[in-house]
Amino acid sequence: MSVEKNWEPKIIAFTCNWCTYTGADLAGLNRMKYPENVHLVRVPCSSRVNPQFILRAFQKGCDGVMVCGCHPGDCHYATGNYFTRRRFMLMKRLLEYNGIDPQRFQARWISGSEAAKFRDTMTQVTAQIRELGPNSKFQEKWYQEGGPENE
Amino acid sequence: MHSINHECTCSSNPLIPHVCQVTAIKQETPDVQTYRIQTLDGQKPFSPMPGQLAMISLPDVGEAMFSITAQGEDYIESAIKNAGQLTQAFHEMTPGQQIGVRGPYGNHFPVDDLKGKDLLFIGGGIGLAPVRSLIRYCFANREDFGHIDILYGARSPEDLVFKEDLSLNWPKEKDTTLHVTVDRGNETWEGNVGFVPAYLEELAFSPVGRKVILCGPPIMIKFASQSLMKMGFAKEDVITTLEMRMKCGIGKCGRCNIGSKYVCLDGPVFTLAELDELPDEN
Amino acid sequence: MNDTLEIKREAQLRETARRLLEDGTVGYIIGWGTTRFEDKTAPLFAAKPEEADRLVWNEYCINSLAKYSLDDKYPEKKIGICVRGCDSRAVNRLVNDKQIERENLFLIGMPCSGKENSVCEGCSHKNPVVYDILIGEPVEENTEEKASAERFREIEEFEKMSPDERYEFWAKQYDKCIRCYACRNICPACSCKECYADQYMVGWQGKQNNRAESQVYGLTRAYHVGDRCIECGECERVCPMGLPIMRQTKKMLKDINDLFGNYECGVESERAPVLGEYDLTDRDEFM
Amino acid sequence: MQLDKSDLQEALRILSAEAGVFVPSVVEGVSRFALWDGESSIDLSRVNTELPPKDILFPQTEKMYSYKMGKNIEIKEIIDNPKQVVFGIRPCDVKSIGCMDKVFLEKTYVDSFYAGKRENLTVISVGCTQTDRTCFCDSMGLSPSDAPGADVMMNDTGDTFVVEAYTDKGKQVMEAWKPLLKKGGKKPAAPECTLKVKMSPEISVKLSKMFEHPIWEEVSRPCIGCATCTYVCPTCYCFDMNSDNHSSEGTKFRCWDSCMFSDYSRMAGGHNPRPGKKERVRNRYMHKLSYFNERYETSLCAGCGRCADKCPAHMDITAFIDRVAEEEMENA
Repeated sequence: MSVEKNWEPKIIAFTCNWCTYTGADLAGLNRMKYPENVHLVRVPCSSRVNPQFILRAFQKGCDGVMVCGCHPGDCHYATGNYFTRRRFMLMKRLLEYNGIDPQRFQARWISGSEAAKFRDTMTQVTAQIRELGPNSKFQEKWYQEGGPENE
Repeated sequence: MHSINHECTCSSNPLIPHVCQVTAIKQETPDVQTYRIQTLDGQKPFSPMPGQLAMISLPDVGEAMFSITAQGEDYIESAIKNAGQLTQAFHEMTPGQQIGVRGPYGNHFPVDDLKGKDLLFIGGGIGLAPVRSLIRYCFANREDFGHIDILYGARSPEDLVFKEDLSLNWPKEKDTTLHVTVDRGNETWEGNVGFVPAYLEELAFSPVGRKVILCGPPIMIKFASQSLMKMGFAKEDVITTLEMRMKCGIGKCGRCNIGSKYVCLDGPVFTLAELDELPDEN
Repeated sequence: MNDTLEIKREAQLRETARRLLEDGTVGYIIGWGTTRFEDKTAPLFAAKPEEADRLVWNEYCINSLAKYSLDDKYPEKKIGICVRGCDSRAVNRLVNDKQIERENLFLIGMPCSGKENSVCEGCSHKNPVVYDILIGEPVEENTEEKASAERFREIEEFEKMSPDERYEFWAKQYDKCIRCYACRNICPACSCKECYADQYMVGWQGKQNNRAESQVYGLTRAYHVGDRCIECGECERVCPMGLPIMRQTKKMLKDINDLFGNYECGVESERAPVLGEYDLTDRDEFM
Repeated sequence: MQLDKSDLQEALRILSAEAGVFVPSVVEGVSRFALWDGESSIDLSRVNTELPPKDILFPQTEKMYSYKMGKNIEIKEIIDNPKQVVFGIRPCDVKSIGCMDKVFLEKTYVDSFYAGKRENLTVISVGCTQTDRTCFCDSMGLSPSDAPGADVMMNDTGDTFVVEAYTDKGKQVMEAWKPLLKKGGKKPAAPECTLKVKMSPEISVKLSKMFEHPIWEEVSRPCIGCATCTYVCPTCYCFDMNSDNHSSEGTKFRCWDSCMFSDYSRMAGGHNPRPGKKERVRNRYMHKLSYFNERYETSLCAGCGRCADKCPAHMDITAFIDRVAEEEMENA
């Protein structure tokens, strides 16, 4: 697939309410800038993220997907992100096994005070995805054929 | 089973809905609304016979079969209970909303067989909706029919549908008696309290020269039928409507069959005698 | 396969089954029976002592039987089930997943030296891992070397391909999928009362059959059962389109073994699935 | 008339100038009818393809109309009825098309999507020279070497096909093939199915009285509730209608559905008239062997044997028919 002229990567980041989302908030308060390609979806805990969300996101036109939560040990619900860690270690490998580029799916720990880390991570991931170009793997035909610009 | 009304104003493809609009919405009960449906140029979408059905859709949400509860010169009406994703979306509509409509589908009440007879309508809950079209038909052709009794029950006074008809319009009609009952009353309720089958036996209608039109939840139909049999009604004289999951509405997609009959095409109106011929599956 | 030994085992099975039905130990026995075709057997439900003689035991006794116990969760009497190694692991799977009560089952252990099924090649448990009565003598297990060499051989091969090759391979496979859900319905790890894939109104899964939807279905299923897969190979056997479904679940198992230590499902009677627990010392590869 | 086998490619090439030609072939290891590209091999070695040809007329997913939501709803019908030819279809599958014709073209409503495709389809049947062990079409009243519903009937005599046109569409094909056809040729004797099933009109009537019979409990027990039998069946036509929604616009499609699925007959509110496998297996077998006969005066089973071949639990409709036949003798 040739890269369209005005293509911009579309990235979804599932962010935990207590850490990463707060971190994003702090980044905002501090007037830090991060790429508008990243769309945040706030979840109560990173372990709320059903691995199917990732599949569905790729299917529905995302070029990259992230799951972000508290650092292990800091989970608001004590143990949630330990499950997250296991879950997405396996999910990441399964996706790669099915041909997805490792950089298209990433998990990161970003705490509520790490506004700079939030900004840097999002900037870095966006740059990586931009480098990779549009994703068509797992994507619905409708998006492959141009999506909303179909008409 | 009765003849089928073919009149259809949609495109020649029976599976493609015709875009119509909802021109008025009336809140019947907390979870039932009646929608007045007209074509975009203010016409009647089609002229159904009493008891026929319409497929109504919001294309992005879904499509389902509903009974047509009334019709006028330039409109049809359908009363819909909020029970699932699609009906929830209907309940969020405001007048002017466009919807997809196709129909009319199914057979209809055998109006010719009912002429000259006394009629007993039995409805439970939203089950008054399909018979309402026939009740209105009878009042419009009042001379053709004998005495009319309407026995209607709902869970509570708030759940009674078509309140205006029940309290104002229908009691005024000639030779008509209304019997309304609720499962649970409240402080202001002065009418009967009790289930429909029990009230039916209490009222002790004579089967002579009388036809019954029965519609409601399956459990009510079951017990009301038993009561009617006890009272001496013949199965040929009790008419009811069935409900099955439907998708196409035109007897193709398969799922609404009971034995070799399709409810969407050969039904939904059956006499108890006709149902006896079919496998017991609904 | 030692034929005389297996013929003897069949006779013993029938005798035991008759006795169990006669003395009322079990209400009925789920085993294998004949069909019109010599090389096919079908699940048989024997309820009367005289039906015990219809049970067969041969290299075509291929269907997994444990999941039929889900049809009768509250039986009046125990359900007798013939279990090979894989079936016994399926029973453990269902018990572990709180789908059935072990007390409701009477397990008739059938040592199995392999069936007309390629998955039997690297079998690691030819003898049932749990049973109430064992029919005949245990058979010799595959050596650990053979079983473990066989277990992930295909996966390792496949991993050597490039990402695009792998994607193309799977895309072509999912193009074939007709979404009959046979893989799901036969699987002892697929025991949800209502599968997400049947909840079309919720929007997890579209009902249209196309590559993207089938990919989502295939991966979701693989992931959902991956840490609970007992490697019986039934999904692959029943697939009418011949998709190599095990290659997805086995990938999960391989990674689990690499990351969290030796792991085989359904071998122990009580073991939480890997994704249902955690360890503070798990590798932390996400930064 | 006769067509040399060596001229078959040329014959198909002539047809493919005007229409998409579907031939039995093996695609990614699955035997099915696929669009012929002029070169790919035509696999007539199998008696029946694994997947039935029904998707040519009734695709597994078929777009019906597109819509745009908003203040005004726009609905646009999607019409896709290319000229098509299916070559090498066996008599049982031709009969199956006949069954679908009855469903989609008769009884009050004509299904436009099907009708459009059907009108543009030419059916060229090739009779069987051998039968599979699961074949039982001659027990269902068909002949392995003759398909009365085909447009063109061809039979293999070794080096040539004996060709006969049955309809006007068929005559057009013969006309196009004129340069290749030779006079003469004798139709070979029909092979006989080895599997004999005790099917008869009486079975259908008998079944209609067996709705409450304990047999259903027993025959349904091995069923795992998947859709394999219905999706490999050439006559199963049940479908679902759903939308593929992208925010405010999308397409409404219909897709194969299976009476074996739990959500098939479940109503809003959760009530299901066919809640378990007993009811679902009963509905399927009854539909095939009794209900359909009652409604359309022919059986909905053509005897292709695909379901018996592919069932994961090795359930077998032929064994069921024979069971019912026996049941009859016991009760007599």
